[in-house]
Amino acid sequence: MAMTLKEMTLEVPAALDLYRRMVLIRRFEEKAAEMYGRAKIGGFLHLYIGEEAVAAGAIPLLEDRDYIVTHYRDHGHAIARGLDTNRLMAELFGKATGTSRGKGGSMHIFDVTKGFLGGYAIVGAMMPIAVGLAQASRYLDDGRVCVCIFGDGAVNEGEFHESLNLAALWKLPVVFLLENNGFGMGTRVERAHAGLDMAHLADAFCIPSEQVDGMDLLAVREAAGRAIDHARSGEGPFFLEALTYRFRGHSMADPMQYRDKEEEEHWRRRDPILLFRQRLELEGLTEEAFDEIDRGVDQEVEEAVRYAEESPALPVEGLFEDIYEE
Amino acid sequence: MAMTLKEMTLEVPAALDLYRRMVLIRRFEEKAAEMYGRAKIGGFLHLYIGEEAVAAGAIPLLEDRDYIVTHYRDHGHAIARGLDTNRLMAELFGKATGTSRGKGGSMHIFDVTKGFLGGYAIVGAMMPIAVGLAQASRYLDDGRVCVCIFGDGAVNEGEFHESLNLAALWKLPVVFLLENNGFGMGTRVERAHAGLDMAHLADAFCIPSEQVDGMDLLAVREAAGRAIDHARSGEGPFFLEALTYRFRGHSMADPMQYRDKEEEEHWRRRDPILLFRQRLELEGLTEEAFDEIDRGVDQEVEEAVRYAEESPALPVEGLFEDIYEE
Amino acid sequence: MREMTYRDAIRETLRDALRQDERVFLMGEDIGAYGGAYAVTKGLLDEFGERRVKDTPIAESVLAGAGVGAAAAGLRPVVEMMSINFTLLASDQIINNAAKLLYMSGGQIPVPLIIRMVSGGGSQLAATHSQSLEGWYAQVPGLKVVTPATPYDARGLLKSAFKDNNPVMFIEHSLLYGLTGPVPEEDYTVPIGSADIKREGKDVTIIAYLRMVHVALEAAEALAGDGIDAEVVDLRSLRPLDMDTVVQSVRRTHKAVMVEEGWKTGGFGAEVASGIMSQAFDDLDGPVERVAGKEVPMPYNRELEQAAIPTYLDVVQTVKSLL
Amino acid sequence: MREMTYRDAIRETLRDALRQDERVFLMGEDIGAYGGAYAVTKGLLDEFGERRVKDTPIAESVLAGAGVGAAAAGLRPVVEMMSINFTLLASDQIINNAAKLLYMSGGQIPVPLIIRMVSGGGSQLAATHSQSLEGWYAQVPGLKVVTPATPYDARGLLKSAFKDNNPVMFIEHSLLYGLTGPVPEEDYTVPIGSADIKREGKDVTIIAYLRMVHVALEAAEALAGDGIDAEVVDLRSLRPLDMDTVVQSVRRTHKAVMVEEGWKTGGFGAEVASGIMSQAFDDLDGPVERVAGKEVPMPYNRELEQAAIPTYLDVVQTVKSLL
Ligand SMILES: Cc1ncc(C[n+]2csc(CCOP(=O)(O)OP(=O)(O)O)c2C)c(N)n1
Ligand SMILES: Cc1ncc(C[n+]2csc(CCOP(=O)(O)OP(=O)(O)O)c2C)c(N)n1
Ligand SMILES: [Mg+2]
Ligand SMILES: [Mg+2]
Repeated sequence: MAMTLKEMTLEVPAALDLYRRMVLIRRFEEKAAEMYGRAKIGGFLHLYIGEEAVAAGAIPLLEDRDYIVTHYRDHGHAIARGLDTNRLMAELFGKATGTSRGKGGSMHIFDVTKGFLGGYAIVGAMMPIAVGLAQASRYLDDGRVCVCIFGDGAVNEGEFHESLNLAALWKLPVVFLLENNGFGMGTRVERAHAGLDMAHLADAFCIPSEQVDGMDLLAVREAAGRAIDHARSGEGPFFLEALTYRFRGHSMADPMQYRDKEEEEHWRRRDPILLFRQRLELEGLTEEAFDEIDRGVDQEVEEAVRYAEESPALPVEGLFEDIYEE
Repeated sequence: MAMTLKEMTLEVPAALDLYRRMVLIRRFEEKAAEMYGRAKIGGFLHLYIGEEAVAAGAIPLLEDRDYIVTHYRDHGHAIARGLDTNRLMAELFGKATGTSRGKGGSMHIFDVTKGFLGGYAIVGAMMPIAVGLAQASRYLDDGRVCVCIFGDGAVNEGEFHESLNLAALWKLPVVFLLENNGFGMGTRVERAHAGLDMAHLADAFCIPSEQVDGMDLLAVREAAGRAIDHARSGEGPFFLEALTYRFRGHSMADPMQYRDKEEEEHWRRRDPILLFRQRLELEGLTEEAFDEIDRGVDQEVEEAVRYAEESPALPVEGLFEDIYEE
Repeated sequence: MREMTYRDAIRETLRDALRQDERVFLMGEDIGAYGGAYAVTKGLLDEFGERRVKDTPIAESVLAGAGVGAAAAGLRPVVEMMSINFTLLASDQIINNAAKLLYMSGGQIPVPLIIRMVSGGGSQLAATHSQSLEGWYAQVPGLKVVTPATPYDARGLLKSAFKDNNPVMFIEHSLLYGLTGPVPEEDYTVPIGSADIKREGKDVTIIAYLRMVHVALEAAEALAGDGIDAEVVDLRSLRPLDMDTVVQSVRRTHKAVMVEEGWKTGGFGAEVASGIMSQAFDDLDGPVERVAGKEVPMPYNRELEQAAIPTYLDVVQTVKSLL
Repeated sequence: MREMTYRDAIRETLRDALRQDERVFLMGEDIGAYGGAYAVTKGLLDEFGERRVKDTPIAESVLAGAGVGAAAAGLRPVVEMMSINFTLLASDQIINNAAKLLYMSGGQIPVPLIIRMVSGGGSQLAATHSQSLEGWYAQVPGLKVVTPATPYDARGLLKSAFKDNNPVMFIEHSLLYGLTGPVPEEDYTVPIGSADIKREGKDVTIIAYLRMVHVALEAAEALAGDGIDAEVVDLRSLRPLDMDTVVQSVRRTHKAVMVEEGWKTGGFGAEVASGIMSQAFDDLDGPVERVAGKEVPMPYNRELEQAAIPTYLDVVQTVKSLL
């Protein structure tokens, strides 16, 4: 049985803030999908919808100085970390006011002021980077932790193995946060990975691990707390697997013929926003509180679109900036 | 307690043949080292001396149709497989009569007529090849097994992970044979690998595994028999780790400052040839039998050197052959 | 003649090979249940089953290496890498094993392997997903590299690749998949290593490959409006490279412009330019000029991306600078 | 001036950086306890300890990527890859992360990383261990690529690399480690992106880099015996590439030969040749000719290997063919 909010030392306002982050991720992405349909956004767009409890459960526990690296499915992590939604939407629109001045797009969100060291579009490629960031922390003894977020598909890449080993060998402060949403593109986990349980791979490097219900924000928060504490303690990495599901296709182009409606329905009944809302209702929160959040979020998202729309794009000379640092 | 020869259904002549193979590997390489000193052999030369029981224990159990791939430390495996020592020495000398016409050298021994699909000089690079060979076996249902030999250093490469996963996922007939000789170049296993036991990595993919004393030919033979049977049964790969030690440096250039004499002495007392000889003496074999083998081996090695010396090298036009197949 | 898309031409050829040769099988990421990242292999899993059409984990190195191993065992695998960008994770297997096993074994191990992938940009996929790296593979002895620009060439070159006993890098372009063109019903092949004159002309030779062939053709049309008659040579293969066709054309026109999508410095176009100079120096009225992608990591923003990829206007301008 | 080997010049510069800048640390396979595959880092573990000189597992991808990550966090890592051949296992991290983070982040993340390795052949290490792949990295915007040929340049360029805030591929040649040359006691740098005239001459320009500089100098000596006065330009950096120095030389000599150790087709020398043609066509008496490695996987056999690598005789012959 999970703990009550109080036992988790989570006050209601803080809980509502986490709820708000989930709703903000959801609405932001729904709007992004709409804008993609209207060709305001191009390239690949990977939605996080359905997985919000993982980002909102884990990331707010980090300190300001900490690092995050993640995959291309990165809006949720960026929003949970508190990146400015105006600049995020502007990035998706390819504008000069975007987080990467419109050069990165949806798959490459960066904000160094928030320790957000990037979305990475090459599957698995963020893992060695996480090891390097954590090594720097250890080298400088500056107490920073790096959370490294990746999907079940990335587990089968060689870099996964190399990174776990080196992080464990050098006792680096990395939280490996696996978002197991059951699929890598159209390939079900069981058809891509031979093991019964991916956490066994962590065991093999003597990395402690936990598996958690990724639809349950509080469960994620609890486990992530332990994971981050462990990493910060200097005892080396922690491996946390969140079981979750993406409600939408892999990207906007996905024909979605590899899974059936029933399975989707099953998971949608466990919508992380719904579940957490029910939980908060038990704490006595009423419709009004949620409505207020919804209104605030809707406004923020509308404002983000307006900001993005009205922002200028880089002039063409901008093409040649940012290649080399002076 | 290990079994007696009889219990292993190993007749004395067959046992002597295995003994002979070990001695042949040893003498062949001692001679190769001498020839390297005399600049008859160039490039990198990695000696297998000390590890002979692994090759001689495992490889003779294979059927003619089976495949072997291995690393650059490959003379032992080639000799255990019965490749012609004349052609092997000729390859080391870079001659046209060599197994690769002098183009491969010590690190790249190939003989397709013996299913010996190569020594690979890039650490870990033979593992995906093994997966592909085994996949072909399964595709053709031709009953072949592939033995894939690699070192403890290769375990930390990403390809190790990718290969174990795919072999397990597709239930391919691969025996992953890890020669754990305690070092990758000058780096001790504990300084390169975070796990306590490399076989745990196999567990994570549900690959059965065993660890065996790699200095004890009979122990290797027993375990390898089980491994090969398992792979051939169609139930997927097997992971066998042999604990062994190289008596010489990593290659001829090794300054050897990373390990001490005591450790070396400890292992030399467990010289696999010595141990197996003692074992055979228990079966009643006398000095004469061993002397006869020694003489035969010496002759074979001398003959190999003579053959290599007298063989022609490819004419320079040979440079442009073997790049493309018609 | 029937018309067919580039995508369908490739799919039909894969299907033919699967039907005709039991040694042929496909493997790659999401080629089966998902239908292929670019829908090229759509329907093949249903028709041929899991033995012949194999989805793999996301693990490019073992994917390529297993292709090499299976080819070494006598099969004829087709490995789909999705994108040439992802081959960076498999480049050791391609360059050190696929390309060299025959040589390192002294001729014992042919590797009849086809590796398919898209190259190039233009879809706002940003820096890691928009590169044109085929020139690197084209430098490697032991590999063949083909770059079809039309449905006809795609089918003809793929047929040749299936008859070839060497590793062939089969490079496609995602912006060409929807392109329609004539494809004969009857059997034919396009030989690997033969360039093709896609448009005859007498005033200048424009050399290109893959999608840039169409940019070159567009430029030629525009130049025709100005009375300039451009010849367009499609390299079709980068290795082996058919310099004869290129040089003969330049001998007639005395001027040449090389167009490629990738970065200029060290681009494959430098090889073509330097080869022309070496073989036809005295026939040249001036230097062979090069149009290439801007030397930047590809930006996501659409206008910036468009500014980074050569257009027909760039080609027109460069041609005119020669006159 | 004191004399020093190429190896010692590099080691001394690494040592200086470790002493002067706490952000600098080294990591790589066998750089510590073993002393470095080529003994370059010998003694540094003893002097600086395991925090600053880190042996790593054999895992090139995480090695390179961790270097990028540590650089992104503000350190100045030096990653040793032993051999450019092994960078194939790390090429995604180098090309997609090291080179592009600054751009993809819109200028937020500089990557002050040095990656050291040897390139080239000549030691009978056969096909997988004898390649010259620096030309590929030299094509990538975001990277810098330097190729010192002398102890002086090795030290000077490495000093510059330590001052640079971008990823620098620092390419060494194993056959140069024992080479001795003058190295000033006082502080100096060699700017990245500046070619150097290693020998002045007026009849022909020979352009080379890394070990081939010495082959070119040998050729120039031999040519001098025949009354031909060759100028030898050492590129020193491939990216940025100093074409000015090259072109100015060619404007004086009117003839040029490009020498490189790697394979010809698609080799970096094509860029130099095509660049000369484009910038100095009217100054040229004839085509820029290219001397390069034979297009074969490198064989083990010594004589075959020697036949595959350019020698001064090849250069002499090519120069004479121009006259
Ligand atoms: C190295 C590499 N291979 C293939 C791809 C194409 N690709 C993009 S996302 C993806 C699936 C990744 O699945 P997973 O790691 O589970 O993350 P998810 O998308 O489910 O969040 C694939 C195959 C890629 N981007 N990089
Ligand atoms: C990819 C790659 N990295 C580095 C090397 C250099 N190298 C050659 S052998 C070796 C050590 C390998 O150790 P191990 O796998 O334990 O085999 P052993 O030599 O002990 O038999 C290294 C680092 C290489 N050949 N390939
Ligand atoms: Mg997934
Ligand atoms: Mg070892």
